[in-house]
Amino acid sequence: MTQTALRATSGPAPRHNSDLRELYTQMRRVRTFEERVGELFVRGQSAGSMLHLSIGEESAAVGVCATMRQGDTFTTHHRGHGIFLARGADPNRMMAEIGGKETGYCHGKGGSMHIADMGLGHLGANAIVGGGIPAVVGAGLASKRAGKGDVSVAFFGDGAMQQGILYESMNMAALWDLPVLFVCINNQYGMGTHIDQATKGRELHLRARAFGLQGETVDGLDVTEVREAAQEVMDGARTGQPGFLAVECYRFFGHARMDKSPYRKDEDEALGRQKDPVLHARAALIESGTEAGDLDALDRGIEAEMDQAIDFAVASGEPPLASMFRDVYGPDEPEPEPVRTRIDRVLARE
Amino acid sequence: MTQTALRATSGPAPRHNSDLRELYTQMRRVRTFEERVGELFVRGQSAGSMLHLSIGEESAAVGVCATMRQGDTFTTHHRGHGIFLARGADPNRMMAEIGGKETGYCHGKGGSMHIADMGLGHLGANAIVGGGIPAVVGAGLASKRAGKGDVSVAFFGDGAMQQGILYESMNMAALWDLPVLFVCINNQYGMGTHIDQATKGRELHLRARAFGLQGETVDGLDVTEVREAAQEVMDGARTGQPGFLAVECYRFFGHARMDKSPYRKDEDEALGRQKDPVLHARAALIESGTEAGDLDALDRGIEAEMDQAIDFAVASGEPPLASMFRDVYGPDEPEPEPVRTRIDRVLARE
Amino acid sequence: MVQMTYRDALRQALRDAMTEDDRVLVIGEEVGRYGGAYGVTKGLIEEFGPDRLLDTPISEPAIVGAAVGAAMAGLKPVAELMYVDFIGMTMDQLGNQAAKIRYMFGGQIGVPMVLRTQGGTGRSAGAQHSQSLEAYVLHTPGLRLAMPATVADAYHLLRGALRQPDPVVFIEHKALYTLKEEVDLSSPVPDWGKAAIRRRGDDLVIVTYSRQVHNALKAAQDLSERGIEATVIDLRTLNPLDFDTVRTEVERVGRAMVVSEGVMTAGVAAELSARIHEECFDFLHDPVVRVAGEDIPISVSVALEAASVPTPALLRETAERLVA
Amino acid sequence: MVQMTYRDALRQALRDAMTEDDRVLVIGEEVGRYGGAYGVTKGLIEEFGPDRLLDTPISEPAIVGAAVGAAMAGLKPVAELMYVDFIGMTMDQLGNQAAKIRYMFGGQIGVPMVLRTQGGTGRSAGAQHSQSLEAYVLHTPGLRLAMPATVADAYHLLRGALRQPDPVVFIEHKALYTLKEEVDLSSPVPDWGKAAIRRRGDDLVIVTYSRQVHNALKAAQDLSERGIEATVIDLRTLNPLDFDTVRTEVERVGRAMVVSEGVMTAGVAAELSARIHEECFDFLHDPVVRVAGEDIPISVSVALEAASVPTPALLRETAERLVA
Ligand SMILES: Cc1ncc(C[n+]2csc(CCOP(=O)(O)OP(=O)(O)O)c2C)c(N)n1
Ligand SMILES: Cc1ncc(C[n+]2csc(CCOP(=O)(O)OP(=O)(O)O)c2C)c(N)n1
Ligand SMILES: [Mg+2]
Ligand SMILES: [Mg+2]
Repeated sequence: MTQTALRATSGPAPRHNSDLRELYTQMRRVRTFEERVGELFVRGQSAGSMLHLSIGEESAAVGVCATMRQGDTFTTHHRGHGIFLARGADPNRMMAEIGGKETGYCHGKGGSMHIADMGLGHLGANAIVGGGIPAVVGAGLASKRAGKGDVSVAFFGDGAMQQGILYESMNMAALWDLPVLFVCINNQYGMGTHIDQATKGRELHLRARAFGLQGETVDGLDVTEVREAAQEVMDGARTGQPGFLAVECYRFFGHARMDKSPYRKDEDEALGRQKDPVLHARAALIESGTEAGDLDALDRGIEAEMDQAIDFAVASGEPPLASMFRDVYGPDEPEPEPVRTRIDRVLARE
Repeated sequence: MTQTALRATSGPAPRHNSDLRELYTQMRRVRTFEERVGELFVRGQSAGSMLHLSIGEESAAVGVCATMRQGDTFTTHHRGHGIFLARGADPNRMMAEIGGKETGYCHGKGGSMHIADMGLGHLGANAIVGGGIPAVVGAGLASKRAGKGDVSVAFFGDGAMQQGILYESMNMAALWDLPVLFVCINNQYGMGTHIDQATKGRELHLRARAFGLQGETVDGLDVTEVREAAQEVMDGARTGQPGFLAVECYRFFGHARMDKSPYRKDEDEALGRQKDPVLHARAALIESGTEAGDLDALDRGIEAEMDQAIDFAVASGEPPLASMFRDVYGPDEPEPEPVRTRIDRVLARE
Repeated sequence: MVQMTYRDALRQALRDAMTEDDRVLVIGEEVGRYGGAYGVTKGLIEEFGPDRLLDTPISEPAIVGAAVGAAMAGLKPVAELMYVDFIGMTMDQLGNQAAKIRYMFGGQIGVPMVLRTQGGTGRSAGAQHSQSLEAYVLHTPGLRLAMPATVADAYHLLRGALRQPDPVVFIEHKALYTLKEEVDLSSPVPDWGKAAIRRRGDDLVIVTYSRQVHNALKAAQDLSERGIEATVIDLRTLNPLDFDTVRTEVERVGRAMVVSEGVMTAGVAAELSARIHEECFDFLHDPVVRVAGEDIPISVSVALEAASVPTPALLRETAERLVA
Repeated sequence: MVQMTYRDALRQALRDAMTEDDRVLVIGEEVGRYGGAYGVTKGLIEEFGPDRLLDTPISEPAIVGAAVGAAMAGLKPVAELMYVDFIGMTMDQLGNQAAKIRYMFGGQIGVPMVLRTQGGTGRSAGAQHSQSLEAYVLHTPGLRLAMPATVADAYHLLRGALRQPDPVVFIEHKALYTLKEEVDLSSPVPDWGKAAIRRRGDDLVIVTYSRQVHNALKAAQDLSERGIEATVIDLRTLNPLDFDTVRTEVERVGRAMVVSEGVMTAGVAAELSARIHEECFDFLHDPVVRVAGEDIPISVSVALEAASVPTPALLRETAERLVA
């Protein structure tokens, strides 16, 4: 199932049922993963006070990733679980990494905000708003040279639209005709700040166009629409016309685990949560003939998958203390000297 | 004469002759200052290997400054002599500062790229491309609070259109409805790089508009047109609608003193230099009845003024060595301890 | 005397400064409606309104740059950087602008702004949210640097920072916000620029600041039970640096250990160690020992994070061996 | 043996690396058509074309960020920062990304990029174009740091930097570009990570790097005429730091002076001084003396600029007094 996204090609998006079902499945996996991840905390197994759920944004992750193919690379922001999953990540290793465990993608050093997998082209999540964006310019340079049509995609939030480095990166991508795609997942909030309180020019794609990119905005309610819009800019990017896509959605929950969103009204939140891409896809499936029971079974399978991921993470051990000095530098380089060793030397006088 | 800019109010720009004559005068002063400043080098009196002449860009400095009034503040880039002069600077103290002399605006510490005068609202030139831009957001905040309608203007080159901090600053100015104006003096080059080699979206004002500013571009050949365009965005800024103005001109000479512009063709350079705002204004004056001899006399007066500035700078002394430790911190703070004093203490053991 | 947290003392300092001087304004991400990522500014927007507490876009370079311009234009901005880890985005505005404007412009004007931020480990926030980067600031002439360890200092140093004519980087420690102490905010504490001797002993001097003051005091307590008495100096401000207090104590005692949570190499501990050796050489029985953060990034793993910075146990052991 | 300038040696290193490995590409402002602000890359675009020498927009943060991405994607980028003074704009991409990626991602991938830049005084280029900011880099685990003093090292260290698995900040000195020396580029120099003893004497050890190596050698010459013989150690790379060579020499001689053009407080000289004191304490007759840049910004005035950093005369005097 996780291989689907990788197999997706760049042809037009068929709108038939089995296709939507696949998109639904991926979105449901993201949703369930995110619902489950909190349990790590409950069980005292999560490292990291910072856990950012992408519930409500599943169509962005799944819709865009459905247009990606093997060889493509990407970076994400701090709210990147869904993107990584949609791109084929192993929930076990993700959950373990979020728990700061040895079996995680980064051996427990990175955590939720610094997860990466070179095998899947994931050049890394980032805890710096906007921090992962320019890397796709460099990856795009490499792709362009290789000439295989691989695209590098930067995923980020509306908050990164306020970071100068995005505009520097878009300018470079446009100037050099790079196979690069900038995807803004506009969930309306940067922490407690609504986008209207952070930006005046609300048509974000116009900014990209002013820099010479192909820029579009799409509503995130319907994942097939997201995929279609993504396909358009992705096709451009594959042929050296860099693109920008803003996906309009809503952050269902607080910014991070402890945030109960006191800065927004319950009514507004309820309204926002009506834009639910998972339920929307489910309804569409049912409308076009899928049995609800069939989908229930699918959902339960996914729940089992994610429960197992939790168990895997919980059963995994902490990284050994000695691993602390590993991987600061390349594998053949000496490790940094521990402070204790240095103290020993100072005190070892006779 | 230098007070004119300060007296200029924000009314509509009259197009009659005496008005153009004043604009011409200011432009000629800038031109002559810049032509003369090189002499400091010849006479071995210039500190700073970095001297950036604004010849060809006089209409931007003079046209925009003509819409500024007392109380307004501004920052400039490294090519800011003309702007500062047009705003009322004393050529003597400017020349002395460029020479690194004690009598200069900054007592010889700043030099050409770090000249400032709080009395004239000049919050400083900057040797960091884009470095002075965000300061106008803060100054604009202060103006908005004071409620006197003062505007803060950031002057910068086309190169700064590639710096992210510009977009962050424009976003803030728009968001907070600040009395701020961003003026891009587009002389087509950033060092040896033509703007077409640095940016794809060439309609720079569209970028500003995408951030919610009033954005315009004006040709820099005719200073009255520049002033009119500036007046429009300036009027907006005075009432809390931040603006952006790109002035299209041509950098007549190399980037800095040693640069002979081998990266551009002689023909192109000749063509570029045809866009000469000073000659254009002169021709317009003559056409509308001014005697050439009259203008010659005016020009000679200006030459004398600038010669005197050179003499002033040459006659001025170097700052005293002890001034080195002054003004790192506020006037009542102890000066940093010289390295020699610290060495003395280390070596003064018995 | 009141019981108060470090967080509340910081808020009180802002409140008092804003009440006394309406040029003081707070500008940063989430400082208004949200009340600050660590809750320091909570409630202030209700008291002072959105014109005094400016919620900004997520634009660190421009936040610092705007504060520079505001300070030059006569306001007293308290800019907030949510994590000191983001200082790298702002080092140009801080180091090339704020720090140098007075000097480059020949003393015409200063930049009286405060950059409040917080750093350090303790919440397993990972490599980009757990650093102690004060050495970058200390190495930049023109920037003052304050790092409060106590609740009283949270209040008084922030008030002091707001009285400075020059830019002050004010670094809180994320693990101290909930620290509660009895304080009398009106009672005198050491002046701005003066170190505090938090404990006095004759066997060694521990020189430190910020959270490590507490680690040092814990270690000193344990040492005392083993018959070793340590002096603990809390530097409070690193620029200005009150080296006179350090010198006097080290010359009196003859042994010193310097402690910093920042990574060891080329960090604050290096400066302190160099300076003590240079100036107190003839009084030292033993070399000054540096205890500091490991020369590695911080892991999100709870275990690795904790082991990456000095612990009270490490301080105690090291002190014991030094004195032995 | 050829006569060659530092500038030409750097260009030769780039040329040879680009010829050997077509993944090497140069990316930065004015590196192509213009040939580099200091002429280092002149002519390379004719040899290797605009796809190997990328003239970038004036976007330092994104230049470094793009190099990070390019390195992760399998290229070997040599990014250029025209002045080290601009490093403040890039410290996030350098310190939070390039330096930490290997670690945060559990060793999955490294960032084998080189950031070439230049620093120092000597052209009265003012406060924002004359700094020596290597201490920021040295204090950032994960970043390697090389600072060549000689023509041979300009070549060999740059070749070495390009062989590293990790990001290397490579800082040239603007006053050295025209330095001409006889060199045999094929002949062995000390390995990457090894210091060079440029001169040997028994009275004191001067530990330094970059341009101050030449000042130290000048001072040593004068000292020799006065009967004082100095060892001069050129560190060549600061990370890795070859402290073994320093230790051996200091223990042999018993006196040391450390010299850096960067500002003194919390600078490279502090690290060297702390380390020598710590590890060679019992061998030292006198405290290690730090000679470094003043704790002030650099003026554009020729006279003030020159007086802001260590001169050969200051080194000589200080050494004489130390040995006396
Ligand atoms: C450079 C930087 N500034 C501030 C923060 C603190 N911060 C973390 S997430 C966040 C909001 C980001 O909003 P957005 O980009 O819209 O992403 P979302 O959280 O909505 O997915 C902020 C301000 C940060 N991590 N990095
Ligand atoms: C941050 C930064 N990057 C690079 C430079 C080097 N530099 C100085 S001027 C310049 C070109 C600037 O072009 P532009 O902004 O168009 O101004 P102009 O020189 O044309 O007036 C460059 C790259 C610098 N001073 N600051
Ligand atoms: Mg958001
Ligand atoms: Mg230009």
